[in-house]
Amino acid sequence: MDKLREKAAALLADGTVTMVLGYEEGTNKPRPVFCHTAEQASKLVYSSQCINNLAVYLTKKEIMGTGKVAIIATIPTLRSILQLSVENQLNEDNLVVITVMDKDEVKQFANFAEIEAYIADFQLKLDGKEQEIINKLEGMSREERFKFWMEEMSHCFKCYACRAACPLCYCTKCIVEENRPQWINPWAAPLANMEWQINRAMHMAGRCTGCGACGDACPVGIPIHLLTRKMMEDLAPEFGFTPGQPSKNGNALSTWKADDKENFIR
Amino acid sequence: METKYISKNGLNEWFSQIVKSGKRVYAPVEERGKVEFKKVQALSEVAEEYIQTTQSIKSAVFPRAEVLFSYEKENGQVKVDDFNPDTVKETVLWKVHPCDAAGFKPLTAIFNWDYTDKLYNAHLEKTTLVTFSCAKADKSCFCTSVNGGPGNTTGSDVLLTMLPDGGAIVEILTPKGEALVQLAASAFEKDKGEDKSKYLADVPLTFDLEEVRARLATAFDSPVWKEQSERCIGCGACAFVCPTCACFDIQEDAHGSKGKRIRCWDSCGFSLFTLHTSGHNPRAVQSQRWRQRILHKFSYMPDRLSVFGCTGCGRCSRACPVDMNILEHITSISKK
Amino acid sequence: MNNNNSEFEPKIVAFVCNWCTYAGADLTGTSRLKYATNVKIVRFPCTGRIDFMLLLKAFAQGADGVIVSGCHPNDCHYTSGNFHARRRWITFRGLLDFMGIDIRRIQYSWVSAAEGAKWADIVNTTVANIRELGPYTEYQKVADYLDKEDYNG
Amino acid sequence: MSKIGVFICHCGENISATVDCEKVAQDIRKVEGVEYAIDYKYMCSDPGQTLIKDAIKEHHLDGVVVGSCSPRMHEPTFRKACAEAGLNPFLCEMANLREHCSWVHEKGEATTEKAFDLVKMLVEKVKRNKPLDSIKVPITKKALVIGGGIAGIQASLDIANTGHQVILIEKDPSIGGHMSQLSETFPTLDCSQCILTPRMVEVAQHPNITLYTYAELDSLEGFIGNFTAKIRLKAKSVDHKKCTGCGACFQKCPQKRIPSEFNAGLGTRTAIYVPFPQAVPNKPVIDREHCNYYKRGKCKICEATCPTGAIEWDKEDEILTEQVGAIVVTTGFNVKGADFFPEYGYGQYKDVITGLQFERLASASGPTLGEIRRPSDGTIPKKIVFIACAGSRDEAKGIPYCSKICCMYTAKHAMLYQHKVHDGESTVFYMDIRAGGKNYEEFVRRAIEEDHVNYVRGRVARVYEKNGKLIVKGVDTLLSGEQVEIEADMVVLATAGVSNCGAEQLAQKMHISYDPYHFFAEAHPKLKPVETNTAGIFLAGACQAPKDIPETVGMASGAAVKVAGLFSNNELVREPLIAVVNRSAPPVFSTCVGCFMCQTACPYNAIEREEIKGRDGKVIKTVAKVNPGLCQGCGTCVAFCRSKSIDIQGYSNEQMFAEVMSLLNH
Repeated sequence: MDKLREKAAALLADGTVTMVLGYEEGTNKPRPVFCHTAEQASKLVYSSQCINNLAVYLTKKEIMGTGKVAIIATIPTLRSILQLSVENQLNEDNLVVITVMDKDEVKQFANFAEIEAYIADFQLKLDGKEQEIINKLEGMSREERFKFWMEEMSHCFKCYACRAACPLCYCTKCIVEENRPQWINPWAAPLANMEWQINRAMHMAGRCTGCGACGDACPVGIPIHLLTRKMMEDLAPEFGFTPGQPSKNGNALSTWKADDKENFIR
Repeated sequence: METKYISKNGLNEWFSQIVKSGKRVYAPVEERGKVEFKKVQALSEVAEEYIQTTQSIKSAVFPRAEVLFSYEKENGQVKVDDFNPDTVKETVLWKVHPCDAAGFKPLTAIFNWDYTDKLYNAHLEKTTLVTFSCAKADKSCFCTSVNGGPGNTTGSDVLLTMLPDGGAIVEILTPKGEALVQLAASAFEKDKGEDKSKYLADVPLTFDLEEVRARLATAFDSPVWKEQSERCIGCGACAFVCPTCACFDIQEDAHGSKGKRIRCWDSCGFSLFTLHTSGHNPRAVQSQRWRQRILHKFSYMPDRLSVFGCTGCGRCSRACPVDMNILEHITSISKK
Repeated sequence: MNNNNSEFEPKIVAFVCNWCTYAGADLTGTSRLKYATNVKIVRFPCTGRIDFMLLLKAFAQGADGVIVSGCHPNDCHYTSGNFHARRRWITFRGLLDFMGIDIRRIQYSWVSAAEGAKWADIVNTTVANIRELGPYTEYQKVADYLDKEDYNG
Repeated sequence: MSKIGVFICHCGENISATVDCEKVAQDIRKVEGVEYAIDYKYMCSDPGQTLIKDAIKEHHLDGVVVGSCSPRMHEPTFRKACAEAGLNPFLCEMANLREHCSWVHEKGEATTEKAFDLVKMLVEKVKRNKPLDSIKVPITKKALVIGGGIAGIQASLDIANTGHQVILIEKDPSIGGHMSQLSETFPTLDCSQCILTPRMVEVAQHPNITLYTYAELDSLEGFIGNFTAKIRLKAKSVDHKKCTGCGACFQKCPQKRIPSEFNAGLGTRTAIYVPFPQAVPNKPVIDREHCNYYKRGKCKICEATCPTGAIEWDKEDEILTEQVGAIVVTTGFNVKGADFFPEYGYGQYKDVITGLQFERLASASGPTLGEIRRPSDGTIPKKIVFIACAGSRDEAKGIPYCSKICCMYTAKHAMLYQHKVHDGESTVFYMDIRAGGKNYEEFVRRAIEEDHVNYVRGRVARVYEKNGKLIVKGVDTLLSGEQVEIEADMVVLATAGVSNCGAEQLAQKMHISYDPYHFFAEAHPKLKPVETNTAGIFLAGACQAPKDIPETVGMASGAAVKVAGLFSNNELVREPLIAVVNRSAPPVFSTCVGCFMCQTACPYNAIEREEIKGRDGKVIKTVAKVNPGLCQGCGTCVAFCRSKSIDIQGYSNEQMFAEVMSLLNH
């Protein structure tokens, strides 16, 4: 922890960066914090408890300002950073990316390429609990699956925490705010909620890096991250992507292969 | 009004009489690892071990989405089918907490401020609140700091304080409450003179509400908003779980020549909430939206409606994906 | 679900590309081949243009089935619109199935400008299939959200 | 509030036989926004069109729906009619009541109801149509032709003869390409050079053609009608203005043993050289790789011998920037050569040669002045074996396709051999004989019947040397199915035609697509054989796939006509049914967030980056911009854009949404 604080303090002290994004102790678990001075760096903490994906702040101009910023990134955050850069949302020169390795060793990445090499060693796997629900769902009849999701969706009150927590939901105007035409009814109701989630999942196809922030953020506990996660698992092999690793030159839906396999088109 | 005692069995009897009377009963139910208000038939369905439901029960009087009126156009003529108060069902809200009950006061103030809202009042009129004092609290609770308390009666029709013997002290507070009690008058016994305060949770007083209000009066341009809101990601979770947030949007559900005019929840935390057609957004950044949320609850509402917009239920703090802890933030303001 | 569907007339919307299937359907007409009246064609420039939301909206609005049809692979007027579409549908289909939406009600096909007979066949078999499946009330029920008394709680 | 006019056509009885047209017209009047509706026997007839025009004027219609035949049939007709009545043509839509309704359904209520629905659907669309203006793109009337083979020569001449300027660039020191290497041409056996060289000279002398040899495309930007091409003029080290082409220099050049490209390695050339006697331009360049001076810093004999002092030792590559309106790519092909056929001993045995090398042997201008002699010892081969499909149609070699020309030139080779070596014996191993084409089959028959070429159907397993002879081991799969073994003096491989080296890089420079074998891809396999999917760039000749001379020339003229057609207007007028990126009030400017995923989705590279700058000139955001010159209007980007920031005119989100809704609302 000290190494991390020292590093952050140093970056701020010598003016390398104007701000360090990291984690501080929160009510029940660590939460995002923004250090503007070397002193504030002493608040920083880092542990497996740090689950917020800080990459979500990188596309917020009001937070980032124009100066150079450092971010303390967990593995999921690193994945998001790479995907954001693929999508032209980051300026490599304005970002110092730091991660904490085992024994609290602090690693500062020279560039995004180095990040790519680093995360390549970290496999993205569904954790037991997720796999369990997926298996349960796949075991169900279609009607049961529909009932399951409709019940889940009936709890959604459209707070869009899933969208707000996702680093890749950075549109200035989201499809749900589009009203010409009104693609998705803006009020909370099972169908409208489901339509929103289907859109979210489709928009994430080939982009989602599987950090699970959407699911963690949902105040009413809908396992929405499974939608994007499941799709990732299904599409990655199909279209030759590696789950959690950004696909350069386009994603699952903006590219194609002449020999893409399907068995349902007559 | 008067105070009575009800035994464990009496409680069961009363509850079943309420259900029998045909009233809809909403009570906290544990499902999917969450405790939420749900329509129930039997007391056994009601959750026991929990601090707070994730969502408040404001949806009973202010639904997430409701039809203001529907219409149909046929060769030039428009037929409007307006909202009919008689369609609203008698409803009992069972085992709400004092902080939930207290929330109905600011809601009622808002919906009767410059305009008397037919729908809201129709719902409220047919709703009876059976409140249970809190025996437990967590570190997000701060009702005592906002004129409330674990045994506070504000907004309730009946207040129950559970006793070790499974019975309860029953404070009948309104004619509505009395009427509900009458459904099973025999189930109630004479007050045993127990002091309910013994059975209440300990919720420490953390800030002086008036002090906060005083500071806020001059805090509009304070840097505190930026500092506090930096990590806010601008979702609507806090507003939607809040028992007093009443922002709404009016929407159209049109299909060809038929349609419905719908009122649905909205949140001042959303970036497009104040966006003008011109492209100008008076609250362009999250810090301004956060300021709006706090000032509205702790400054504007007391100024205009003589009631605070916060009951200390702590739901927003619990629901926030990035741990924007309102208690912590308000306390820091009061100490500045 | 599907009892006495004899008088049930499925509502089916067909989303087709202008260059192959629309022209193919024209050929069905010029060849005077008959098919069921249940299917109504919406013309798109290319299958690549077809937004997945339009399919969902069709169901929400009461469609019992949907046909999506365009040029055979390698025949796309825009060279790759249908390849993009194919990927979109592979992705979409997997998601819908995972959410329990009845993907049997969506018929995808490649129908070229020369396949007038195939178009008639696609329409007739689809109508037959949907008739068998019955009305998609399961989906339409959740569409009328507000009548669901306590969905709020 | 819209004022839509609806016009229902009976099409004689074609529609009215099964659809109650009057009823459709009546019922549609009740629909919101329909101002006027009427049915008529023939809407496309003059009186029918007049009906529409009058209604537009009389009722001030702001939209028209014609319920009649397929829009693919009469959309232009009715849009024109509307335009004549002063209504923007794109405010007119057609409901397909004939092909999609009356002709495919029996008479009855259901059919009439469907007809009504189809019309209502289009009414809902038209309500949301916007007046559109055709897109006009200015055109630079100058063409760039890349590659100076017969395709490039033909295309250049054809374009130049229509009076337009042409720039022809050729990477070698001379134009002429592979055709100039050929001896005689099938099926007429007329001498290749005799028919080619006049064309080469014509190119050099044509007032409308600017020829740059020893030049390559460096980069290409822009779009149809407005390309900017950067052309690299490789340093020739000889000033062609001063050079008279006297040839003194290359007679004196001490570097004499450089294998000659023109002679496919069978002959030699000097370091300062003219590739072949009839070269155009007939002036030398210095091959710096082999030149003594560039290698060792001394020699300069050529400079000493040059009477005009034309040698430029320090000459550097020049980059020339040219504005052109269209491009014809004619970069040709190549044949598989060395060590691709170890089993046939190519590169190992001197007397195993490729078809192209045989052409040089048979050519009067070749190293043997037209006599067929073995490269190894110069003797005349008495037994010769030709192996067709050397590499072609061979999955194992990664070339599944047929190289198309081999069957014919192999027959020609065998024939030429028989003509030149009367007592010689020639055998052709083949898989199939593909002689489709005018007089082609007859030509092959002649080889077999008159010139007694021995055709053996079967693959050759291997070729190896045994005391001075080349043993060709194969199987006769047609008759005996037995092993065939021939002791040959010479073996000629009809090696597969492959894409030219650098084809892939060139395609990427120009943003045109190519197939797995790096042959350039045509826009449509049937209907757009000379177009690429990048508007304004055309293809001709073997760079698209191996093909023979007549086909190449035909294709080149085809491409030339496309260019001439494009140049026949001052502006390119295109239907405005293209994608546009939305713009909104500041501070948002556009809901596009600039993820540029659409760029990867667009088949036409039509999506560019646009920087939105503030008053201070600082970049506020970078958003997508659709180039109206390139966009073809497929709408893939529209369906793909997450924030719905791109929409397509004529098939907009609002229009399509409204159509679907209207079909289902009742």
